[in-house]
Amino acid sequence: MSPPPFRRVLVANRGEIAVRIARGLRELGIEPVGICSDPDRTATHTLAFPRMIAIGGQTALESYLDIDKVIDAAKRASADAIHPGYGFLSENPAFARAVRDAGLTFIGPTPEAMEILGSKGTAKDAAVAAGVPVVPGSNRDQGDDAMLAREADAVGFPLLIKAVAGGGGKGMRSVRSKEDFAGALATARREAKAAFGDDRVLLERFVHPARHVEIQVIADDHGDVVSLHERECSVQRRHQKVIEEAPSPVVDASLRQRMGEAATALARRVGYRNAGTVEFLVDDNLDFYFLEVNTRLQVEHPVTELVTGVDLVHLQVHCAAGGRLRDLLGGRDLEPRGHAIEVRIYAEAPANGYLPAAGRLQLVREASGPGVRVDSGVRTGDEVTVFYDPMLAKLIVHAPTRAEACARMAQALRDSVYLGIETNVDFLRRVVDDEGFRAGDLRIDFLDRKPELAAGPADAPPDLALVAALLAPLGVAAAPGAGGSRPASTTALWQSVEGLRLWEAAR
Amino acid sequence: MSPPPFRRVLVANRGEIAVRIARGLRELGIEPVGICSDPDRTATHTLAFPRMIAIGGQTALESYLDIDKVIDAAKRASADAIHPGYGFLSENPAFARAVRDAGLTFIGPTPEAMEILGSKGTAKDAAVAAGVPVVPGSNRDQGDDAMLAREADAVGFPLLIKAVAGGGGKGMRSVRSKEDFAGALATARREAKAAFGDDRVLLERFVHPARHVEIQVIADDHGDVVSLHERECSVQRRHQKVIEEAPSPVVDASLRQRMGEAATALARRVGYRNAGTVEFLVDDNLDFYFLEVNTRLQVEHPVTELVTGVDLVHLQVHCAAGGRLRDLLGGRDLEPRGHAIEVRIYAEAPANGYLPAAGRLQLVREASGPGVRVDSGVRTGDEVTVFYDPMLAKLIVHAPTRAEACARMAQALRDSVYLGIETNVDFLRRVVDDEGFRAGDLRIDFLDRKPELAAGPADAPPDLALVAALLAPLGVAAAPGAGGSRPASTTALWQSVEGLRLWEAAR
Amino acid sequence: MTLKKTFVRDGEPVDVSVSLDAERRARARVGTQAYDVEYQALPGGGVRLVVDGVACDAFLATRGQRLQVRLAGTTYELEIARGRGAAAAAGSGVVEAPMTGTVLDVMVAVGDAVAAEQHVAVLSAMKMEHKLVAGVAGVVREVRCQAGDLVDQGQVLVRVEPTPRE
Amino acid sequence: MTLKKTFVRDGEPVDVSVSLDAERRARARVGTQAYDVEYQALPGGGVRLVVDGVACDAFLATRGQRLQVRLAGTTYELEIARGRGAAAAAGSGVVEAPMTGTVLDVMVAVGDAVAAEQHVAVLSAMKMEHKLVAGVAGVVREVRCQAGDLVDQGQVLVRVEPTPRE
Repeated sequence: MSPPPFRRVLVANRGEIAVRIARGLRELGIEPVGICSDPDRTATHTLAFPRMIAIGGQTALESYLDIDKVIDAAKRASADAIHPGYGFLSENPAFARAVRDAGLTFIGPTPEAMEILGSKGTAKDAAVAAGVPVVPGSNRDQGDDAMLAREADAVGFPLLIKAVAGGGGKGMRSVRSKEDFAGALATARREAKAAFGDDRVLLERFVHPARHVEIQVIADDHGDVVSLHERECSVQRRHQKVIEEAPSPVVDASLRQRMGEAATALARRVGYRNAGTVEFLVDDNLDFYFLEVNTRLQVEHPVTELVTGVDLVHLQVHCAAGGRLRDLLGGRDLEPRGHAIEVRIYAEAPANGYLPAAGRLQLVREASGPGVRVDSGVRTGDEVTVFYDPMLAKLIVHAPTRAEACARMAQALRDSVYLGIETNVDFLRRVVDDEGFRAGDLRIDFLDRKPELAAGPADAPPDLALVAALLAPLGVAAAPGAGGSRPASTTALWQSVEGLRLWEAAR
Repeated sequence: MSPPPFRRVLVANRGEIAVRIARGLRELGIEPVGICSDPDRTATHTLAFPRMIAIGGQTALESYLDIDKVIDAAKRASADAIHPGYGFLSENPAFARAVRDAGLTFIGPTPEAMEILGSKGTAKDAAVAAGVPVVPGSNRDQGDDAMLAREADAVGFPLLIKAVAGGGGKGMRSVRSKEDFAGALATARREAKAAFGDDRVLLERFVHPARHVEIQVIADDHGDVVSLHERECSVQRRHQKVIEEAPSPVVDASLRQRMGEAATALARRVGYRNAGTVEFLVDDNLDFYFLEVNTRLQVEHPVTELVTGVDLVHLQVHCAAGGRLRDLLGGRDLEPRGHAIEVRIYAEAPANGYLPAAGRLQLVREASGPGVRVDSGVRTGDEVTVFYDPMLAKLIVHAPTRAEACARMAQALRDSVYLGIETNVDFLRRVVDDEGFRAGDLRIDFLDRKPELAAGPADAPPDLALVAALLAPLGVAAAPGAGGSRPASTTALWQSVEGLRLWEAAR
Repeated sequence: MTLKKTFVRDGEPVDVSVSLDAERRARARVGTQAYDVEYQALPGGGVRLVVDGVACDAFLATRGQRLQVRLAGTTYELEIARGRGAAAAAGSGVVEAPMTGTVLDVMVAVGDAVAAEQHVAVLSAMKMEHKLVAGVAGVVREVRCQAGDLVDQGQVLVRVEPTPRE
Repeated sequence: MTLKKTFVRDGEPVDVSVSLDAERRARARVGTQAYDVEYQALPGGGVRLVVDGVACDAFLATRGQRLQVRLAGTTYELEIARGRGAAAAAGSGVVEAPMTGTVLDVMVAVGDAVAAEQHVAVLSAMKMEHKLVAGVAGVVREVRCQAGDLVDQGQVLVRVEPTPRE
């Protein structure tokens, strides 16, 4: 094997993606260096690194979003490069520039390309220039709400308000009619300001019904861009993806090629480098419209890895070090093989408007088995705080066919245990078991149209659940270190369950 | 999805393969039923089944090898079919016939094909008739040792003595010269008798140096046979595979096609059904010679699954239920993609002639991560007994290239913890890190020629290992159920480490 | 040894008792139903239950004042009866912070009449806005927060006195 | 609090002490070397050690009379010094059953002279035959088994009195 492209790389992130990138770096012979905020000092991701830099701070703004602290950590660790992961500073051109100015390599696109694509307005202009179809709309926000209201009339209702700097559904609002516009605009601006420090928005025709289909691209520093095909991400709640899959149930070879060509044309147009994702809406005529570009590794990148056989983190690192795609991928068959599905396991209450949950994970047991991958950022005993995104782990399956992948996912969700706080695990299983989902009949309003999936069944707990509640603490006896033997008395075990007195000895 | 091909299937096995088959069945909507011997009543595989039949007995002969008990269990469970796994009764035609006679489906080949292929003599005849090249040798043992000694002279030394009913290296001996023949023959007969109840042997020219390369085939009940390509299994100790991979570092598309055609021709010749493996020796001219057919799922089947994208257990079940390969695999690209490596984690002492070890697994932590699969049959606290095979788990990796797969495997082995008994984990890592292994320069005497890999370094434990021995029991505090907090006193924890008093409080 | 507990199910108290009467065997009673259960501790916590020869795995945790039981791949929340006639007080007029966050806005003042499900405050947490509603129709009697306050999960923000039902 | 233990390394006793002098920090001494170590319990057992800013994970178990420590992906067997001058008795004349199994053959009788590494018995276990050898050259003083015996792991099968070294 060729020598490692870097000696030491700082991973400027937390949670599952920090763990996943650390693994990828170690496999390349590169020493990964991690960072952590104060609440994260013993977080699960810290265990993935042989070297951690505690950067302090509680909130994201005080820690993972603090450019100076991150650059300083990289210098203290003598890192050669920084991998930003997703979220946090990953799409911040000022950060990419600061990394470059510090003499380090940013594992991602150039700040120039990020600037063009990071603003939805200039991104759309670039798409038009590259001949990529776009959604009609208005993308000139000068902070004048009255002017925007007039533009809204021109675009027509229903429409979407989106944060210019946005992503992940933050600062995004759909508006059904003119009366709701002003209120929705104010909320969107407030959320955008809080999340991105930039309250500018754009307006877009609400293409409906539509699917969210995106193309993964990878570009080297020598002008070569390769499409790694589509992911279908139509199952969304609150404008955030919950379930992603590859290939899309509706994308055939011809559409795959056209969308891939559009995505790579746009990437070439802006001089894109490294991994990126071009998002499209696909309507029921299978016409596609450019949405935006995510200039980073996506949460959902594993489904692409599983069906194409590439390792995106490895590719990112090699490309950042000047590697050529024709050496890295030359001669490889990259056509999608089999079917992969990812679900995002969140600490949240689907029945309560997907309200995020916080608290202590008292018991975590991950699914496993052939074709099952868990990219996890938590373990038993972890405290889920309000400071960061409530995603706990990603559960990903790969199987020969979509039907088998659905069955495998349903089984893996049954096998998954995340207790102590509310999670969406059972909700995800209801979705995966849903007839419409099994049929691949997906649109971005899929979950809105099936509120019963979030609500869940009103079934009272069966008798056995009540019996289990009394017997389950006996299982603590089998914990590692306890010797696996049955306890002489179960009293202590019962009392150990978080201070609740559950039983009384019979007289 | 079509209705499940069976309602309930008995898995007549234990350990990792019982777990793996149970998962595959559940994904097909089939209820798996397990069996267990007396020492296995709380074994890890029992947890993979919603329904267990305790069949009693201690030794394999009294339990998993007892045809009547297994058939009886299947009837008690109202199973429709039996999956035999590997080992035990899987290649026993009398068992396959008994299953059929009981009105159940045997998930595997017909007893007739098993009989032809199960005896190395008739298997070789069938290979010759199918136009498949074979190793020169003598395959007519009537129990007359003196006659065999004369045949040995005719075959020439070095030669191999193999149990006619054999497999897995049991009852196999290599003989370098005439003087050693009688002793080796007696040992081989004794082992063959003990392992298979049949002490007949055959003699074969010792093709040397050679690689062990095998072809996975799958056949339906309608005459269709498909090759799923080769696995390279040259890294062997005591004639048993330790590391397997796909594709083979030396098999190119042309050789792959010729070996695949030879394997499927033989399968067709004997009316083969279901999954099977045709083993070949490949010499340094890349000529190949038929060795034997394994009429069952192989231990090493996962590497084929990872590079071809099929699920062999699913295919076995569908084929046993009369499914057609053209429906199951039609139109699918089955060419090997990426590279997969499997290592077998054994309870054994490589430095001591790979002597099997028994005892309690005090701590098990499995490797995980993208491209890492663990097919495991053990967990923390399990007792590894002398009654069964000492394989604990299989660690399998899949990566875009062989070099990346090696790096991933080395990392995964570092991450694997199996403590309390001696295992081959560090030995496997030394092999995977070996220059010759990395170069793919493999022959079946690979390990014999590198005894330093089994011996291991003579390094004394570094200072930090001694410090770790004093500090590691503090980790017990983080066990689930213990609340994850630091204990007020570490005394109890130290004393809990298996009764050893490790420390004294300072005066 | 017998374990006993009273749960609340569908608003009714249910008495559950489990007698551990032999090696890994238990006799369970739920209301008037009786079950023979075998049980086995699972590695890493939890218990395997076998009823009529069929096994399923159960895991337990607490969530606030309730229990979470994951049984055969589904999680149930169990309410524990507290004292006599425990199952009361649903549809409360107390508006609590569902999670730690910052109050963005309070839309009501003391004395205001509110309808059930009416928005009374907006909380910002985890970078999203969450609208908090009154659980019952009634009159606002207390407002314990103002915009900008950082509030803890479970902290009472607004108290509504329910309109008496006719 | 100070943890202390004497190990045997390369035949020499090594004193190890670890003083837990602050929150998750320890001062370790191995022979004459001193180390500052941070430590953190790992989920599921084991401990993470940080020395000079670099972390590695360690896991501990016992194997017979020894300790197994897995450190940074390599397992070491540690010998614990027992009493004064503990490190003795290597290359023993005691032939023990390395695992539970059946004795197939005993090739020596009391009074036989044997060379080091000479086969003295054959054990069948896990369906394989294992040849047992004398650890030292000497004279057989005891044979405690015969063909057909089921023997336990660690059971003494043959005792050889070593030839005194010149």
